[in-house]
Amino acid sequence: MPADAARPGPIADPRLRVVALVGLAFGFSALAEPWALALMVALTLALAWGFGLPPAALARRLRWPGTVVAAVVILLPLMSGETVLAHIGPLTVRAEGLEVATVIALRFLCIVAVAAALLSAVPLPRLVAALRALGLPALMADMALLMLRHVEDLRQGLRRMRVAMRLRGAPAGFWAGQFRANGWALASLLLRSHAQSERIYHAMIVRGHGAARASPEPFRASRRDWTVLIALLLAGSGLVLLEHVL
Amino acid sequence: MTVPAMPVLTAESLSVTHGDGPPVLRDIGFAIAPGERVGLVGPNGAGKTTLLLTLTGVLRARAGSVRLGGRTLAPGTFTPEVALVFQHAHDQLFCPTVAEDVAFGARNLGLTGAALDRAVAEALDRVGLAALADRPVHHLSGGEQRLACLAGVLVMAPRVLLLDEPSGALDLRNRRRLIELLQGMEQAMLVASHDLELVLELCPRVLLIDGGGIVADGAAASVLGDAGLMAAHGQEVPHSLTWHRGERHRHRATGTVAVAAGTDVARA
Amino acid sequence: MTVPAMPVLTAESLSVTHGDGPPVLRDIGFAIAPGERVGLVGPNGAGKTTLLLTLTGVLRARAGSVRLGGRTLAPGTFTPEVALVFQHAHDQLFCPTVAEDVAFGARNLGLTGAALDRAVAEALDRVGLAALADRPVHHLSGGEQRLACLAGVLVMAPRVLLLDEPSGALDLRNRRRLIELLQGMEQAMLVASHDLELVLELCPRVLLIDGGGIVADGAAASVLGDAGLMAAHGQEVPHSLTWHRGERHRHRATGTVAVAAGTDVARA
Amino acid sequence: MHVPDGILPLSLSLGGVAVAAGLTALSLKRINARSDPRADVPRAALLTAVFFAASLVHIPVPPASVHLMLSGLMGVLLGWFAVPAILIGLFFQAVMFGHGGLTALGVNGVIFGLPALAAFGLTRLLMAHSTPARETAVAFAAGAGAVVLGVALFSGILLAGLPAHLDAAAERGALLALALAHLPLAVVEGLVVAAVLGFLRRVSPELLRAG
Repeated sequence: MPADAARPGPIADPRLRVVALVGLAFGFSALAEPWALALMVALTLALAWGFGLPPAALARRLRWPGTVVAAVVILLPLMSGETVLAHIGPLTVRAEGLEVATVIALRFLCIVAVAAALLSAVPLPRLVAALRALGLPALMADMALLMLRHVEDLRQGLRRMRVAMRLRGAPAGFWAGQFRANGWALASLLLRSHAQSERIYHAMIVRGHGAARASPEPFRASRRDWTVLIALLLAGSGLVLLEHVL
Repeated sequence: MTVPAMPVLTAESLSVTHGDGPPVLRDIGFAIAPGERVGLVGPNGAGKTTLLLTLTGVLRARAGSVRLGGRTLAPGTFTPEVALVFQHAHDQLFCPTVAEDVAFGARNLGLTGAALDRAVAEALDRVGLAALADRPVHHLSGGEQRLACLAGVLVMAPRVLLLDEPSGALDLRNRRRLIELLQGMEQAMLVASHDLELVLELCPRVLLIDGGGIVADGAAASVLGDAGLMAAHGQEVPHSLTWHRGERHRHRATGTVAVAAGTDVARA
Repeated sequence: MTVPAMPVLTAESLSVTHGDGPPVLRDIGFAIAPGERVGLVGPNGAGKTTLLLTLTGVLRARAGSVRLGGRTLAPGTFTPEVALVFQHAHDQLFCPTVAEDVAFGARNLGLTGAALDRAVAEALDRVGLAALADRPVHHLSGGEQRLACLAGVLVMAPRVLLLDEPSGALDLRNRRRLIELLQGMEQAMLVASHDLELVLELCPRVLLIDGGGIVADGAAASVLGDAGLMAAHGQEVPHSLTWHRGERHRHRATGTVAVAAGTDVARA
Repeated sequence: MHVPDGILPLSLSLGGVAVAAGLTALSLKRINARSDPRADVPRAALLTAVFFAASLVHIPVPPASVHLMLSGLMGVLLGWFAVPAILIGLFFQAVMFGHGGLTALGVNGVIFGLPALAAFGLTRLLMAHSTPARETAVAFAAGAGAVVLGVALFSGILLAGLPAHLDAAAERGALLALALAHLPLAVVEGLVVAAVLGFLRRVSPELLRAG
């Protein structure tokens, strides 16, 4: 789980970064007018510059949702609208669909870029602590922390188990028809990881996790943090307000 | 075995069950004096780990109690005075860097700022990991991870250290380093291990448990050197004691060793 | 070390890298004769597990090759002749019952029906687990799990057994049982372990590896007994060899042992 | 099968957040009513990790690929812990890989969470004191049904969120393609849930005390 190296950025406090991200992301998803979208792109570029968006962090975040967005963006101009723009072979490109597709693609890219810019430099356990400080229930914060612990262990455990299975002749590949064997391997992994997850939780409790007198994870928001946050939220909500008033 | 007036840790007729199953521990009683180092040996499944978890208050005993000095330990509450180092370092380490992991326990004691930094630095210094403070815990070697775990509990200034298989998965160099470090500590210790040579070097007194109960409690050399007793509970007499079978006591200080071509070796 | 005309397993100038990193193994070469038992020792991170995985064909060597008798092993193909028993039994066992787990490999070799049942029963019998055939593997003790893993590869009738830390996490009773079982097997073996006493009992020959290369290959007693060599690679001479320092060879057959009050013991 | 950022209008995203928050509050209330609410945290965290990782495993269904959803498994094994677990998994997928999205977190939580609760309810209703054969059938139905329900929710929400002037025939075509692509997945997940449950029932029944 890489935490991308990036400079601290104009907001140091991860709590305020989360608030800024949520505010901007929901704001962006309410925009549709061309001039508003242009301002959204400009704001995103400014943020990416200000927070030092590592290109690798952005690229990694575009890979998974890319297929769904690409499908929507390619299909919409072909399936939606009345104004015919062009014929490409048997296909018809329509203006309304193309317009919606553009809006979706831009909003998607900007939200993902802002998320990468604001959060890629925050270590994940620190992010969990920030969410806890913002009101995430303790039970869910514990689950999140432990989950981060398990992902890598599970991945490695599953890999070793698959190696052991292949050494005993199991065919490679997912459609090899070994649903039962794969299900059993998953269940075995769950069973032993379950014992381990209890040990990990016990180890945390023995060292006072959740103790009443614990000093909370230290967060300090500087005056600059607050200023930048308020400026960003004003910019975002300003865009939304303007679009709906105009 | 006589124990001074006020033991630091006392188990009083502890019985523990998991769920609805049969008892895992039955009527366990012993006391550890301040600074005393006690070995805990016995076959797999004898209940060693369960006992350690019960002594920290993580597991709740069905009957009996644990006392810390004069006070009865309330299960489920944070008891930094009794520190447990887990068998597998990866069960215990979970923060990104060594310093953060060591800070975890101290922060839960309410330490902050300079006091926290000082406590962490002292603990790391104690185990000789000061130079690795900012390293990711997952990049440490097995031996260094074990030391980081130790620092992570020392930072809470415990009075009793419970160690579960401290030499497991260590190569011999790191095992030696750990033994010397533990020998230099002033805390009372309960050391659960299959590594009987380590127990012998570290602990003057040994508890042998099997089937959830204590079957022997006495001087390490006499318990571990009793071939009949050890065999009855699935243990072998450690190599370094097989050389003086027939003698009950081992004269460590003088280095005198009786020779009796060990059958274990001849068998090889 | 002389090896008979046709070794069962040969590593020829193996070099292995993980990804783009520096080589994990460099120019490894050795041959194992049919039925020969060879120990593989070295500090943590020396490349022992990597070597075992390369010998099975799971890892692809960047250079060099593995030969099985006269035939070159093709990485990535199923090679039942070379069987690996993993360090952690839970990486290997995944079926609900012992019998099903043992059957897995045999079934992948194409056995069915009565032939399959017979092969499974034989393998279980071989390791002494016949009575536990229908038990869930996850309810077995550590020692029984290790034996079940062994049965799971024996059922494929391998010619070479690769064992990764076979005594890890075993108590002494189970360790003894395993040693005796392995001593009775006709397969060639390569045994990677930190448990040097086990290596000494099991393997007449030892490979010492460090930093990805073989630094010594010779008779177990002379390699493991060479204090200078062992210390240079982070190892301690096993207890049972410290009693005759200064002598190079140990006369096991006669049981003669030279005495020289071991410094290790005196230090304790 | 995750709705990404940027597609849905604000009203739908916020609606999703509200529904997901309600489901979470209900789940936490049921969990906190137990004698030791923390006891099952390790198990829930473990399955959250499985859920998190599984959605990143793509299974080839030529010509496209689908990924495991595991809603059914989560519901059957976690009961009331399923919704918080799914939301945590989705959050980290969005933050680390952009899989799904932050604004779509609520909507995705509903797409995965409702089928999980349905699978939980189904097994709880039908599995008590039944025969092994019937249990296997119920487990398969829970795993496969959760996929079908999830795909239905996904397409319903996506279509509701897209502009209204979509061609009706094209709409049906896209839906059919999506459903067909996920049919093998439904079968796979049904089989996996049946195998996992069968294994745990034989080996470690105490892990099946969901709810």
